[in-house]
Amino acid sequence: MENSESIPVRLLKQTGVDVTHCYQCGKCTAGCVLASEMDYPSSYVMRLLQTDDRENYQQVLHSNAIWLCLNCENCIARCPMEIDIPKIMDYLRAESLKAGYVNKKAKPVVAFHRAFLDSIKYTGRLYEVGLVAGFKARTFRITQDLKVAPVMYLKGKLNLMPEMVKDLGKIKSIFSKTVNNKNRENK
Amino acid sequence: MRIGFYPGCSLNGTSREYNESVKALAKAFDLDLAEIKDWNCCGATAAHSVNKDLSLSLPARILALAEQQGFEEIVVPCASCYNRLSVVQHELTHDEALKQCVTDILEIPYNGTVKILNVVQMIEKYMQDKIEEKIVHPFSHSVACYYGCLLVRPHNILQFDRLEDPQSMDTLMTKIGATPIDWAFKTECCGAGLSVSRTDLVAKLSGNILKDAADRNAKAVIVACPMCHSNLDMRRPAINSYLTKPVDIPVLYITQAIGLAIGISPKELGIERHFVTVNLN
Amino acid sequence: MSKIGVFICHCGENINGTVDCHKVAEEIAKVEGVEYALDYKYMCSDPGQTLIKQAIKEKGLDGVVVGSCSPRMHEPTFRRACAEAGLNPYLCEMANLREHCSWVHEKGEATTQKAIDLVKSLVEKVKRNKPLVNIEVPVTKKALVIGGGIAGIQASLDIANAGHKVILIEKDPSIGGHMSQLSETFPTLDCSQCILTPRMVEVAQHPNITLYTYAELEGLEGFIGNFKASIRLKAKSIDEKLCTGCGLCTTKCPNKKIPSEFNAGLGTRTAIYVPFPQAVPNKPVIDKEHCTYYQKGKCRVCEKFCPTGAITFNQEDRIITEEIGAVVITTGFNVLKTDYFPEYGYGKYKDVINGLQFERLASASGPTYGEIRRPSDGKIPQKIVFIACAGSRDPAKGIPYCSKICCMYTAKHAMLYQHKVHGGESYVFYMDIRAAGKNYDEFVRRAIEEDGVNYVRGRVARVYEKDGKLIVKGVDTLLGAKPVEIEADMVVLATAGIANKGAEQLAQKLHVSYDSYNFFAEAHPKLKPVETNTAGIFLAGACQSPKDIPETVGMASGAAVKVAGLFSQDKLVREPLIAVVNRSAPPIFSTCVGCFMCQTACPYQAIEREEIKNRNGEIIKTVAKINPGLCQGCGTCVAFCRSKSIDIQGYSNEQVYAEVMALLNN
Amino acid sequence: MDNITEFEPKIVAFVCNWCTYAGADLTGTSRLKYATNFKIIRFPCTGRIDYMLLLKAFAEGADGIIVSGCHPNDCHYTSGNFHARRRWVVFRGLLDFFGIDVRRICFSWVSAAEGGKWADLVNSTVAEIRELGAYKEYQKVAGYLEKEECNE
Repeated sequence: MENSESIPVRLLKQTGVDVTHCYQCGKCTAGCVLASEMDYPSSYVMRLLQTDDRENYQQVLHSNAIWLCLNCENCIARCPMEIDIPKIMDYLRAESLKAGYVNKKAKPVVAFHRAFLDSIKYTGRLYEVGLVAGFKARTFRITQDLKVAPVMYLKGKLNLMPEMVKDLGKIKSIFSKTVNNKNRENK
Repeated sequence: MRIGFYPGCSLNGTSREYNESVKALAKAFDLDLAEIKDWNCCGATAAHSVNKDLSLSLPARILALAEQQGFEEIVVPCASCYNRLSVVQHELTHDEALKQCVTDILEIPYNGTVKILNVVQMIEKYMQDKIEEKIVHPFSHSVACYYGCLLVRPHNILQFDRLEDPQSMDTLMTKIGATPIDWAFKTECCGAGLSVSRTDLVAKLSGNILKDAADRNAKAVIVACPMCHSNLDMRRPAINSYLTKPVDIPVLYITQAIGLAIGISPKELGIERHFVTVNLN
Repeated sequence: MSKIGVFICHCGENINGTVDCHKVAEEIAKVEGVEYALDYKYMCSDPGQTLIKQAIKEKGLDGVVVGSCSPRMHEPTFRRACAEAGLNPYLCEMANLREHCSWVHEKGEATTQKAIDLVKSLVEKVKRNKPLVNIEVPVTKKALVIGGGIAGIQASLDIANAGHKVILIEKDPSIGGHMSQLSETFPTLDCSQCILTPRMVEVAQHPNITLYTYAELEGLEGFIGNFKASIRLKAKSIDEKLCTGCGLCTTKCPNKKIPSEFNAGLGTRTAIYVPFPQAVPNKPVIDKEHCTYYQKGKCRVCEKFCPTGAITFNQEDRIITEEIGAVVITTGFNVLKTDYFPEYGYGKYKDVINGLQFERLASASGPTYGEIRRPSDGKIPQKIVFIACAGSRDPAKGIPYCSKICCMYTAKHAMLYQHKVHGGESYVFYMDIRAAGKNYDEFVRRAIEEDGVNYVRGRVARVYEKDGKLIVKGVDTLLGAKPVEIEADMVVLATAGIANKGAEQLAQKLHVSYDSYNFFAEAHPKLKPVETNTAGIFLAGACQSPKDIPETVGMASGAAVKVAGLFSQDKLVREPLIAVVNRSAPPIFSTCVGCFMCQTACPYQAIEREEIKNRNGEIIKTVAKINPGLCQGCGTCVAFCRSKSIDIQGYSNEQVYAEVMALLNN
Repeated sequence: MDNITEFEPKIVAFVCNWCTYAGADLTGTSRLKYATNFKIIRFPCTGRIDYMLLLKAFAEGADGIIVSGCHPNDCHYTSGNFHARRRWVVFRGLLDFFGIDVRRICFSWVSAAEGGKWADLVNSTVAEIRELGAYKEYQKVAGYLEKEECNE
């Protein structure tokens, strides 16, 4: 954030989405399935971003909302100004992570994403047992889904051994060139 | 003809019955689905929630592999994968620079020429005109076709069906003798990726969906997305504890419904893998 | 060898303060061809003008240059002076020594020198000026008004009352337009029909107005004061002379299930019908598309019952042509249908209606005789939701503009609902309340404060049906974007106002421009709101952009005055500063090669093709010809002409080249 | 000409009657000052301005030229300024070929309300042309024009 350009301008450059287009009709919020759960519903987030106020911006990065957003794209589907809110949300999540601003309530969500990506990183495919294990390890929710898992196993929905992508090196290199690449800004 | 098949992770795990039923259906309509060799995960919500480049590279690799292995068309049953792959293909076709930087990351050529089909499109393209003649047990139930978010949105990219109140699944259901109901939650999100991390929210969202379907006395919910299925099916205990009045309405994949209608055995379609037991008729 | 007179004005100290006017005069006197030069304190004053007149007479000047203020200020003054002294006014030019010299430069040599150069260059121009005569075109004092809504009615009456003939054509079987469909009107809540129908009758009875209903414009040619319009009179299948308008046929017609246009689809009509009881003319027409006889070849019930034998099935469309001097376009607008809104159910919910349909429900002449009842089951809605900006200000839906009237009529609707349904609950979802107008905002406040309408600031994302209720999912953006869900019995969409169907084709027939939404374009957004860029064709009402009744009526009267003004002259006199295609003796006739690039450049369709024939009537060549009635003198064609065959009077190539050269060679 | 005194370029402005000419009038009525070495020629519309005129001006010793009319969509004749703009785009390309520095011609929109803008435009142009120095090559152009004229 060292550069002097305004927050809306930076968002435009980084995501191609112009938040100044939002005229606060609220249609996105009205249609959002999780609006009532969010600390700042989508249209509110848009407003905070428009203000070009550092504090407001950090408020957004701190918010729970950006992690609750399901990217179901109801909002953009109905937005009269065709503002790609999910894209903004993606960007904000990444920024929130980088800045270490992740909202406490959102920790489990982040933990899940992390566990998910680890699983891919090491096997190339999603290894659900590993995923859940990793998730629990991160959140200490040892007991969660204890009832579900065995049934899943019985129903043959769980592989105890992970599937592997043969060319794992390639997957690892993808990761090292993206997530684990500090000097690459998200474009 | 030989068509590429990208199962995606969940179809090899939690949603293998979807995998089974797709294959069973393909067999019945002698459609040659060949799995893309050495495919990887598309990254799903997690990837694009955390890192843009990653969320582009993972699907791009899959598409590149498909090209390498000479597929012109690939079937992607998982709505989430379908959505990711389509979106990435669209973004890369419309941004040369991005395409370049992704191919650099991949180190394999990517042209973005592969045509991506979701399950409904596959059925529409290769099966629908043959369905009627194959029917042995008409699927004569009132059903709620649940499209979810990722099948129809973003519309400008997917260009699949209409945005609000889509019809394609309903049309297919009528072909197998079912009566699709007109309901309100066709494209409302089920909670998707929050399944594990925020089960409470998933219970609420999926609960509202099932409630509306039940209120309008649908006898089954038809889906085309493993995430929707696992949320509506596997999360049923949580859902029912959220709903005051529990619902026991089963959730079937569209491939299973059609499979049953044309006389494929429930076993072959993996019906018994569901948490919510399917006892129709 | 020309004899130019140069007159340098001091304009008090305005020019003389920084320019040595006397020196200018002296210097100019030395220029070849300048017969006489002097400077004077106030050239525009009477003594000043007298100086010029005398000089013209005594010295026999054949050109005049006045070095003074901007020609935009006094050119007419000095040209008149010249004319009075017997010199052709177009042989007088002005050098702008004030705005372009004395006022923008400091006192000094350079400034004076510039003044000299400016005057010199105009001297060189004037040497090449040609005497010009004003253009006179005759005027046919009869106006064509297209569209019989309130705008057309008002314009026709005003023109007719000014003593001129009017032809009013209306595509529907009756005049009245949208206003006749309205229940009550904001901000006074007086009954629309009560104030409109007397005007309709007046139109029908006015001796100066010829009314053609069920008629459409086929084509228009000619130019200001001299148009020729061809009009299609659609077959009504009845003999209007015999028909008494008893209406028996409309009661007997077996085909009763046709959705009524007048009731916006909420009521039905018969195949032979009068759109509404107060229709003008109050005589039926047969709608061929729905008439069983025209479709299936048998029925003729109406014919059987008609006491005067007025039914004439064999009637054909007729095309008539009329000579007219001016046109007023008053074709009005339309509103989006509810099926335009996927998120509100693709129009599949009967109880989601648009504003016009609500007007019909609220109107005493409507399908429910003024009671607010649900189209689906006739129940009185206890909870009603109004959604403003349905389509308007929605670029995603292709309508970025504000429809202007919705805020007001929505407030009116909510008010009417509260008045008619006691204890009913009404909600209005809005983005902004745009109530600019006399007593408008007060009106909206009244709806909120006195009638207890609940205004919620936010858009509605979707509407769906559940257990006979319409679930409206909205948001209150004033409560930190709090989702709001309302179980309504009825939803009214204030759908966007759009250009009327066929507007584009009509604009092309009339050669007037229109915007990207097919609304007709005014000549100037501020100073020429009722003119089009085609002389003699005027605009009024919602065909130019959505607007309310007072505005429409005002605009209609404005257009009428323009027409009356035009008709007040027997001949139109215009400055002759227009383009001409050169003509020369045979065998060349003209250097024009007939490429007609000019035609593509001309914004006024002023360039015609002229065939030059020899004695035996064989065509030798086709060349361009400027229609002096249409040409506005922009000169674009001159710059376009490859063979330099077109020139523009007053700014001819010869003149401007001379001007440039003189300006640079001092 | 001694090099102590600053070079005073000759600049001609080709303007339309309805917007820029009126704008320049406003500059006067608001008493804004600009350089004297600068003269305006009035046209009905920028659409009328044949670019041969510009070449003529250079041939006659102009060092710089301004062409200015109504803003897009404000043209008194609805589309004259658009024609002018298109013609300008084509003409630019030829300037090199004529050996005329593109910067010597300034194409602009000045409305009847923009007296201030006009003053700024003039002053900046004068400054720019001073930078560029006198236009010497015009004989070439003149030669070219002669040929043109006899072709006609």
